[in-house]
Amino acid sequence: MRELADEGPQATRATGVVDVRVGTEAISAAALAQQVGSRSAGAIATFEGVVRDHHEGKAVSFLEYEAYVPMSEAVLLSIAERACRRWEIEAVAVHHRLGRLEIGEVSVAIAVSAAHRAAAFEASRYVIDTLKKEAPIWKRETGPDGAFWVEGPDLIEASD
Amino acid sequence: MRELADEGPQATRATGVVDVRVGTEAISAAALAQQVGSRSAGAIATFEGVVRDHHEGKAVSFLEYEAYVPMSEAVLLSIAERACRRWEIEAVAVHHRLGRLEIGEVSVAIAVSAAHRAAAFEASRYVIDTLKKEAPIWKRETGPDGAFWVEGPDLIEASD
Amino acid sequence: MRVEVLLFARAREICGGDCVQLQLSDGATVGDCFAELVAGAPALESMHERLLVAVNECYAGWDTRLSDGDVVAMIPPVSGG
Amino acid sequence: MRVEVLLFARAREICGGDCVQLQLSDGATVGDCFAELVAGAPALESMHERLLVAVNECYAGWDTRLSDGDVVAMIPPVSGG
Repeated sequence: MRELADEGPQATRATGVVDVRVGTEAISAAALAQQVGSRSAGAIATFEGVVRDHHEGKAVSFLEYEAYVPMSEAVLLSIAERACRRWEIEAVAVHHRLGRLEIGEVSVAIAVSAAHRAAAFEASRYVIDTLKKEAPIWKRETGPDGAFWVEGPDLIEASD
Repeated sequence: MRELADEGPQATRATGVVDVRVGTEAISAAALAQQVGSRSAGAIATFEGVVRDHHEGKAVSFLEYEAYVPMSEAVLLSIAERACRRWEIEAVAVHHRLGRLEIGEVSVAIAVSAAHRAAAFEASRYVIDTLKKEAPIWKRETGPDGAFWVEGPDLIEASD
Repeated sequence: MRVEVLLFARAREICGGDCVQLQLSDGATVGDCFAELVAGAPALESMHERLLVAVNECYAGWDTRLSDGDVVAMIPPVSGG
Repeated sequence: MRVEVLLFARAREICGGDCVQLQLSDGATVGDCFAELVAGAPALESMHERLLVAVNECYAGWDTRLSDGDVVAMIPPVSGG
């Protein structure tokens, strides 16, 4: 867990990467939105990735996430720092959950605050898009047809 | 208040425009995110507009929002319905708050759920961008320099 | 015919109230309605260029013809969000 | 020299464990390390094309030279989010 600051919603200024975490605890964008708020932030954009009941036309019963934890936290921190350099944002926070997740549970949560909304939207989109490409995190999905590793666009039957 | 459905986060399917409201009660994207969730939604994007302590280089102490309430609810409903037609989204909800708002308080909240994240991001951006152009809602800002009506890009001194 | 005119934000401030009942001739347009308002609140004329109008909660043009019982709204540049 | 190899997701499943200690010759590369792994788990060869590798928590290439005590990770196509 990297908690790089600890400022509440009414703090004078929460800036930069305020929280990056990859772990098994439940997560929510609402909690992160509180962390990125500040007196000078006029816009807060959030994103939640949620376990859904289908993928590539197959029914899904639940997902299991695993990660190379320290590297995935370092990669998320790097992505969040890049977002801070590319856009005029105030603060960014990102959490990814691991372990077995049921339908409707949140697997990834992102919040970005900025003076203006365009930067908040673009940076939060950047963080999730880049996380999906770079973070060493994997999902295994289980449904009526069995268990599958999700490897990028491919589903590969799991044998254990 | 237009509540067009009343399905919780674990409901089988919350679809279309689930809630549009313009009023004085406190609002949050977190509450709307709960409303738009469903078993088939893999992505929830939210946006909050927050009262910030500056605008166009001027310090701001507080804002007062007023609206043509029934028309603004009709306009928001129309915008939300257009978003449903333009993107493959599952559900959308939008609230706008009225009255005096202090720094850090949420003036507008939007949540959009979709199977895939691109649609959720684009539709929520569309809703806030279009709301700002079309909804008959006005803000008056008060700061150390006095009170000003915000008319599009212009600040015009208030006389009352 | 009789119409109700709703005034918002700075237009409300200039007119000193949020609602006016006006008596207009048959066939009057939104523009005629505005002229009648300006007769009672001359300072409103300066907002003409910036105002949009709605009739019965829908955006309308200055040449829209009004009917008895219509609700006309004067809409200054919006600033919600 | 001795390196620690971390295995994730399907690579872990194929190798039957999440961590292997390997003894490599001085000057060995990540590719040599992979060949040594395949010697113990031949089915892993089929993943070669798909795998990325990290050395000490940073993405690296197959020709990266290893040092004693390095931690090498085999990274199947990622699917976080």
